[in-house]
Formats: sequence, structure tokens, C-alpha cells
Amino acid sequence: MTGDDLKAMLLATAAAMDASKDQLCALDGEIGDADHGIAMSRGFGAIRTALDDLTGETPTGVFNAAARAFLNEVGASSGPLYATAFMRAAAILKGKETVGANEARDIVVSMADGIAKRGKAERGDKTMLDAWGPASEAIQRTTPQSVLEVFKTSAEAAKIGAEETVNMLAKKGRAARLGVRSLGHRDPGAVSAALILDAMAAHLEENS
Amino acid sequence: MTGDDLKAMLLATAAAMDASKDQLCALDGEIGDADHGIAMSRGFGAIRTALDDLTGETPTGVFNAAARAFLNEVGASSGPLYATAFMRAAAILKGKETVGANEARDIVVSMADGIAKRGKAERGDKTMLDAWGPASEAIQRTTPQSVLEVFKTSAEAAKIGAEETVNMLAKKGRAARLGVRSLGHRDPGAVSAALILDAMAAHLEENS
Amino acid sequence: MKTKKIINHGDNAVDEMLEGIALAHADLIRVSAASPRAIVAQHGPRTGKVGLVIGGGSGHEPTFVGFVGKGLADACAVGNVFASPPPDPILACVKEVSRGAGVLFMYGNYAGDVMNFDMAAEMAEMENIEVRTVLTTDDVASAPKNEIENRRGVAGNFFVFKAAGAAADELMSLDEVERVARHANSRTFTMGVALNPCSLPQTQRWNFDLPEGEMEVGMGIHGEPGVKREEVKPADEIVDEIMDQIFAEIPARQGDSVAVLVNGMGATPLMELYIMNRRVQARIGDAGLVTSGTWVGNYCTSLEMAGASVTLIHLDDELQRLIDRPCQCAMFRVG
Amino acid sequence: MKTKKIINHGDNAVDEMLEGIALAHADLIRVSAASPRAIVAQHGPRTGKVGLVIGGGSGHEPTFVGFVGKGLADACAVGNVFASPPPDPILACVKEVSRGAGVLFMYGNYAGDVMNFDMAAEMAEMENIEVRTVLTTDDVASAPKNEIENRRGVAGNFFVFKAAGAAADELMSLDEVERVARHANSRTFTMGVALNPCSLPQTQRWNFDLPEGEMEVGMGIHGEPGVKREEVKPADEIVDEIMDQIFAEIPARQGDSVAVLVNGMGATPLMELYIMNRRVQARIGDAGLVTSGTWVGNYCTSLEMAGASVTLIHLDDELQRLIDRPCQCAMFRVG
Ligand SMILES: Nc1ncnc2c1ncn2[C@@H]1O[C@H](COP(=O)(O)OP(=O)(O)O)[C@@H](O)[C@H]1O
Ligand SMILES: Nc1ncnc2c1ncn2[C@@H]1O[C@H](COP(=O)(O)OP(=O)(O)O)[C@@H](O)[C@H]1O
Ligand SMILES: [Mg+2]
Ligand SMILES: [Mg+2]
Ligand SMILES: [Mg+2]
Ligand SMILES: [Mg+2]
Repeated sequence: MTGDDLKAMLLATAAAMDASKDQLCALDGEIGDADHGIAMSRGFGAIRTALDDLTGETPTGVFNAAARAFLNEVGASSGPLYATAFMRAAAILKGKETVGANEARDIVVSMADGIAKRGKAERGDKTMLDAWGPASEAIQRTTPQSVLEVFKTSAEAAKIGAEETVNMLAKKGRAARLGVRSLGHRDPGAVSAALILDAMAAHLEENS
Repeated sequence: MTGDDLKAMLLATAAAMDASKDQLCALDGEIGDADHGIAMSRGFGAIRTALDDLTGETPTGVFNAAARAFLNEVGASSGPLYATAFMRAAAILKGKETVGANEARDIVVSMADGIAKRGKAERGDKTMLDAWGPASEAIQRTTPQSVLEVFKTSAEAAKIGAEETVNMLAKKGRAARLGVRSLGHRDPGAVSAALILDAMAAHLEENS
Repeated sequence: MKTKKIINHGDNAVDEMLEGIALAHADLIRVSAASPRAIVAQHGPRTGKVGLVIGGGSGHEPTFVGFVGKGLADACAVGNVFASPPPDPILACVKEVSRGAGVLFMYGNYAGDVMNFDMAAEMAEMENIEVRTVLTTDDVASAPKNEIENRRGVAGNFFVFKAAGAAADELMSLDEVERVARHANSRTFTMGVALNPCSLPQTQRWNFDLPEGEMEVGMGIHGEPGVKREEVKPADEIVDEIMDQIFAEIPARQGDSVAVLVNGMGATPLMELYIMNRRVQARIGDAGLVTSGTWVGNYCTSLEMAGASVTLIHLDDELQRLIDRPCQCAMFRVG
Repeated sequence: MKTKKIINHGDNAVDEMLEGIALAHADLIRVSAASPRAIVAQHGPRTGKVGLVIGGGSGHEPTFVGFVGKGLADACAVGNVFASPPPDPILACVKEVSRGAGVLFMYGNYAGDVMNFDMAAEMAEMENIEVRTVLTTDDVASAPKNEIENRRGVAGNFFVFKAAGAAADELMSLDEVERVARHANSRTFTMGVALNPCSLPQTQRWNFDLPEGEMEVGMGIHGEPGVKREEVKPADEIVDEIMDQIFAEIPARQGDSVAVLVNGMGATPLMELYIMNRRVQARIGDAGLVTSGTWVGNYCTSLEMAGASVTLIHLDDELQRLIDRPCQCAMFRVG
């Protein structure tokens, strides 16, 4: 996977975020402020704009551009969290011209690390980390043979993780003020995390 | 009909206005500000309070008390219009201890006159005058034999008059700004006028 | 469906509101001993000054009661919701503010208000207090140009009262204050749209019905129907429709000044009003006019109605001076 | 059902609002050349003065941007609707207001704001500008007393920003301004109720569902659910429920002074807020406290949400002086 392939994958993810906008806003309305779908679709929309003229860039360059674009478009909670995630991925890929199975694993792991560092959430706090964390762990437990396999494995784990947030008591983010009223609802950030990984895997599958 | 009988008739009318409150507000909502039922029920409510301790008063005294109470409670358009109507009735009954058929006719006629003078509306302007006017005319065309007959005849004419406002273009009051959009709706003030006369007639019938 | 309100009982809403107002703004206003519905400026009335009495129905707050104070109205008679005050509190206002220089009544042109204020004026004259009346008629949607005297007074009250209040504060004579008031009114134009209805505290039912996606153009500030119903359009198109109507009324020449009020009807967020203001100012610039003074906010409301109006006052040097003159009211101030 | 709004396109609502604001209030504020989302006071920043930077998501107008001006905030970073501003406009604010005496960040305690403002603070420090941060945490409904640091900042921002803005205007040092801000925050308590939901310009769908006859107690200013749902009660009972919670937090002694904010969430008429104020003042009197300063109106809104909150700040001599100190902002002033 070259920088341009990575760009294509991010563009496909942007389309998925547009398609999920309403669903994510509705989820966020249950325990938050109903804007998570807007944040994600605006953020990935900004990535789309930023990457538009960018060709022949390294994977690091692509992730750095994505980080800047996302951060300045979104703000909110998701802005710094995903910006940090992308910056971490950019850092870990420094010097690499292409992304193979190992680098793909590094991307997922470093994105999850970045989100954890920036948000200071723990697993079980009912945040996007409850999708990114399981994804990172799942991919570290296996020895993936292809980039596609990395994202498929991550996406599956993230999806399960996101579903499990339904039974968690929120400890971080807006929903943390709801106490037991946060129970029974999935965390919108965890759901969007699973959708991102799923969109990436689907894009790779279609283009493999 | 003594002053006390007159008082009883006004109290019965107050009850009728309470019962019609919602209907009159809904009618006023179509072409006005949706408060006519409130104005009428508050106004007659104030009359009820004012007349409560009043016994053995002359018909003039009863109408004067009603005028003052209605005016200061209601304001709005109906306040001065009905206050003036009651004051006119009070004036015409001056010196009379009881109300017979002739005096009853004078009441209806003078109330209609008072409303016409105060509001400066013409017949056909789609106002309460389109109920009080026909009532006054109807009662002047006949030679009623009893108080009951006066109010029955008036009530019938007022009812027809109120129905006919549906086809009138409003020229006075709030609805006057609606132009053709005032067509197709009955005037709330005309409807309440008919209801007042009807309540008076019904009260007399029950107590005759 | 019963609408939701933070009230105790609908019948007491106005009186309890006034108690809350008096408690909040005791430094600026007081309740007349003669009537709980007559609100008087602490620092307004004084010898040689024309007494300015405004008033009307409740439910438009901060109009009318919020405009009582030094430099604006000396007193306000407060009616029930959407109902003119009766003569009694109006007369109480007259007596509170009359200082020998005469009294000016100013209020919106509605049948109920005219009848009640006229009765109060007659009573005042019986006590040898000279009373003049100027009706506001700024709502361009409420009657054609050749029937200006039939138009309603709406949010433009703001500018007309302000100009007259400043004139009185400058100790102009009754003749002069009346002249200023008529002049300001003749140069003030408003048009509005409603997106959602209001409901009265006593009925807690929507006063009218506005289906999904529709708005009422040119509606009154009591929820009276306007000139037409349209689908909700983008903000710029709404403003353009309003500005076209207003510009058709203003005989302004290139370089003339206007002041602007973008007014919310109660439930429309400031965000939307400022989005409207962006377009209003663009249109003023395109017309070759100059804005000197912009107010954006809820100045003349219709309970919880959603919607907005735009008012322009076509200034001249005198009006500019009067609009800019400081005033200090319970819910509004300049300078 | 699509909610009705006077906007052009939801994605442009915030930027168009800011254009409208800049046009309306050019005498008091300006847009930073470095970022269209950084709004700076015309007469605020000056040598020797701590720069006060506030900010947060849009949709709460006049909070935050309306509180920029002489004597209050020097600059405001403006986020998307209900979304913290990104670090860029925050950093632009810092550079606009930094005059060597340091910069204080003040904003409501939300995860998104904390992350973005902290990133901006790190960037500022890399440019050798000292930045301190004070979070507002006045919402008593958002966490128990032993977790005050987890509480949200809501309408009480008003008093906390005002006190800190006045302290900076008095040219107190960064240490002192920070102390005042923390002190004011520790003595400011708010609780609110929502009667009807809000909707975002981009979704035009109700953010949450509030069935007929029900209200949400202790909700957040972004429509976040509160502590419980109840049937809509009479105004006095609603106020009593709020005041009981607030009094439980205030260690005030007989004769102590408080200032009061009765705040509308956007769609609640002034009439209802003043009806609430009547009871608020009665409760304050019953508690043996003295009100010195009452504000009633839409100061911290949630778009078109219906509802209201009550804030009390427990004053001492210093806070009284600071709250009373004149300030002149685009949408608010004192003195
Ligand atoms: N401290 C945190 N660490 C990780 N994720 C967080 C944290 N705080 C919030 N989130 C995530 O952010 C999501 C909300 O994002 P979004 O709605 O875009 O921002 P906001 O809360 O500012 O409206 C939550 O669902 C949660 O997954
Ligand atoms: N000039 C007038 N002459 C006679 N009746 C009038 C006049 N103006 C208004 N009305 C009557 O008043 C009624 C409205 O009364 P009401 O709703 O109580 O007052 P408001 O219009 O002040 O809200 C109208 O339906 C009409 O019948
Ligand atoms: Mg959110
Ligand atoms: Mg009416
Ligand atoms: Mg009325
Ligand atoms: Mg948000």
C-alpha cells in the first residue's frame, strides 16, 4: 500500500462517515449532544479536501495532512483524539515508502495508543477506546499476512468492542455526567471507530 | 325582573362564557390572537365577583357594577365594548326598579348602540356588531310580550348574524389586516355575542 | 397537546411576571401605588418634561415594560397577555408622570388599545391633563401603502419609542415630542416571518397551526395570520423577501443612513438572527445606504413563537441624535 | 420531522453567524486576521493586562462570543455548534491578547474543550507565552459534591467570567486573576430544567425526545440528559427543586449577599423567567440572604431548547466589586 493507496482508503472512509452521519448523531443524542456524526463527516470531509491535491506523498505525509485537517475542522472531542491518532500513525511510518502487513498493524496499534494518551480514558470508560483498544489487542495477538487481514481483524474486534459499550457506565466524555442513565446505549465514538475500521477493510477487500 | 333577577341572569351568562372559553379561543386563533374566550370568561368572572355581595341593587346599579368590573378586568377590545354596552344599559334603565318586556328591549338596543358607538364599526365589518346589530333590529321589529321573548328573539337573530360573518371580509379589529384571508371564518366576537344572548334566554326559560 | 410552560396558573402569569420584574429591577422601575399594572421609571418623570406613557398587552417582553426608564418611557400600562390594558392602569400612569408639560401616549395601532387608551385620555382630560396620542404603524405587511394608518405597530416600536423618549428627555415641548414621534413612525418599517406558533398561558394550546416545512410571511406579533404561507426558505431568501418590501417603502437616497433591528419573536436563537443580519447588511450596502446602529436580539416577542422580523428606520440628523441618546431601562440601554 | 431554522446551510451556520456578529458590533469586537474563528475585543487587550481567553462550542449565544469586550473577555475562540474550537483559533486568540502579563483560559469543563485548549496551551508555551487554565464547574446536577471537579460548566460562566474579566481589567497579576477565577467558580452554582429539546443546524432533528407533559431536570446545555425526568410542575415547585439543590451547596450565613441569574435556554419567554425570579427572590429572602444583583434573560442558551436555569454566586466584598465593575461587550454590559 503506497501513500496514494492510503489516501484512497481514507477517502473511502470519508464516504462511509457521510453515510453514517445520521446514525451517529442519533446515537450521540441519546447520551450526548447529537453531533458526533457531524464531527466525523466534517472531519473526514476536511481530510478529503486536504488530500485532494496530494499525490505521490509518503504514508507519513498523508497521515500528517489528515491529522492537521481533521483537527482544525472538528475541534470537539473527536478532533484532538483522531488528530493525535493520525499523528502517531504518521510518526510510526516515518521513512517507509509503503505499508505492508506489519506497518498496517503498527498503524492500528499507534492510533489506539494516540487516542488513549490524548483522552486519558481507560478501557471500560465507554469511549472510542473501547473499540480501538480491542482492535489493537486483537491485531497484536495474531500475525497477519496482509494489510487486508489487519483491517479485517481490527474491524471485527472493534465492532464487538463497540457493541459491548452498551453495558458500560460512562466515565469519560459528556456521557460521564449521566451516571446509570448512560447504561443501555452504545457509545457513539466507539461505534464510529468500528465503522472506520470496517470501511477501511471493505475498501481494501474491494480493491484487492 | 328585579335587579337580583338581572344579577342571576348575568351569573348564568358567566357560566356560559366559562363553558365556551376554548371554543372562542380557537375561533379567535383562526383570524386573531386566540384570546377571546379568555377575555369573555375573565370579564364575566369579574362581573360575578363584583355582583357577589350585591343584593337588592337596582337594574342600573347591577349594570354599572358589571361595566366597571368587565372593563378593568379585560382591557382588550371586548373590555371597552362591553363596558360601554353595560353602561348604556344602566343609563337607559335609570329610575326603573324592574325590567319588563319594554325595558328588556331597551337593554338589547342600548347595548348594541353602545358597542356601535364605542367601536365605530359598521354592519358587515365582521365584528360583534354583526350579532348585536341584528338582535337589536329584530327586537325593534316585533312587539315582545315578555322579557323571555325579547332575549329569545334577540338570541335567534344574533345567532344568524354570527353565522353570516363567515362570508364577511373583516374591516375592524385584528382580522382587518388579513384581507381575503379573513373569509371563511366566523368572527369570535359575534359568536360570543350570540352565546351571551342565548345564555340569557336559556336562563330566563329555565326560571320562568 | 398541552404546551409546556414554567408558570403557576395561567390567570396569574402576568401579575407574577410583574412581581418578578419589580424584584429584579427595583433600581430602575417601580410599581405605581395606584395600580399593580402601572410600571413607572424611577428616574424618568420630572418637572418640565413631557410624560411618555407606553403600553399594550403582555407576552411581547421586553416590549413594552422593558422600555421604561430614564431617557425612554416614563411609564407603561400592562395588559393581560395579548390584550390592551384597561383605562385604569393607563390613567394611573398618566398621573404618575404628568408634570405639567403634558403626556404622550404611544402604542401599537390595535383596536383594543385604541379604545382603552382613548377612554383613559378622556378621563385624563377631565382632570385637566393634556394627552396626545401617536400610534405606531410600522408593519408593512399589515396594509398597503395607501392605508398606512391601518397598519399594525410591531417591533419598530423600539425605534419610535426610543426617538420620542429621547426627545422628551431633551425636554422638548409636547408639540415637538409628538412631531418627533410621528416623524420617527413615518420612517420606520418592519416585516417578519413566523416559523412556529405561540401559545397563551391560559390555553396552553398552539394559537395557530404551521405545518412542517411551512412559514407564515408578514404575520402579526400576536400570532395573527400574515399575508401568505410559504415553505421555509434559506435565510438569505427570507431576508431578501423582507428587504424588498421594506426598500419599497423607504424613499432613501444614496448615502442615507438607517438603523437596523433584527428581532427574534421568542424561540429563534441568536445564531439565526445574526445569520439574517449578515444578509440585511449586505442588502443595505447594495442599496447604497449606510448602517449606523444595529440591534440584534429578542426585543419584541410573541411568547414562544419562532420567527423573526427586520426593522429599518430611515435616519436623518435629528433621528440619529435621538436614537443615540443614552437611555437606561430595565431590559434595554443605550450609551 | 425536520425542524425549522432560518439558516442557509447547516455547515455554514457558524461562519455566517460570525459575519453577522462582526457587522453588528464592529465598534466592540473584530475578527482576528489569523483565524475567522477568533473574535477579539477592540478595547480589551493592553500592556500589563492579563489576556482573558474564553471559548467553546457555538449554539449558546450570547455565551461565549457575546462576552468579549472591555472589562470582560479579551478574546473568544469559536467552535462548531456544540463542539470545542480546535487549537488553531485558540492560539490565534492567545497571540492577539498576550501583552506580557500572561494569558488565562476560561471555559466550561468538557472533555473536548479540555483537549483542544490544552493543545493550544502547549503550543503557546512553545512560543514562551504563559497560559493558565480555569475550568468552570457550576452545574450542581452534573456530579456529586465530592466530585466537583467533574461537574460541567453552564450558565454560571456568566459570573465567573465576569469576575475574572474585572480582575484582569483592574490589572491584577496572572496569579491573582487565576485566584479570583477559581474563587468565583467555587462559589457559583447552577441548576436547570429543559421542557423541549433543541436541534442542530446540520441535522434539523430534535436532539432528544421530551414527551408531552414531561421535563428533564438537571440537563446539560447541549441537550445532554439530566438527572431525572419529571412531569412539568408549577413554576414555584420547579424553582423550589432547583433552590433546594443550590442552597445545599452554599455555606452562606444570614445576611450574606448573592447575585442571581435566571437564564433562559433559548425558547422560554421572559415572562416565564420573571415568574421564576419571583420565587427565586422569595427563597433567597426566606434563607436570610440578600440579593445584590439580578440578571434575567437568555444568557447561556442551547439553540432553541425550552427551559431555564438558576445560578447563584455567593458574593464576598471582592466578588461584589468585580461583578459590579463596568464592562462593555457585544451582547452584554454592566455599568
Ligand atoms: N477522554 C476521552 N477519551 C476517548 N474518547 C473520548 C473521550 N471523551 C470523549 N470521547 C469520545 O468522543 C465521543 C464524542 O465525540 P463527539 O460527539 O464528536 O464530541 P463531543 O463530545 O465534543 O460532542 C464519545 O462518544 C467518546 O467515544
Ligand atoms: N371596532 C370594533 N367594533 C366592534 N367590535 C370589535 C371591534 N374591534 C374588535 N371587535 C370585536 O372584538 C373581538 C375580539 O375581541 P378580543 O379577542 O377579546 O380582543 P382582542 O382583539 O383585543 O384580542 C372581535 O372578534 C370583534 O368581534
Ligand atoms: Mg457529541
Ligand atoms: Mg383576541
Ligand atoms: Mg387579545
Ligand atoms: Mg459536541
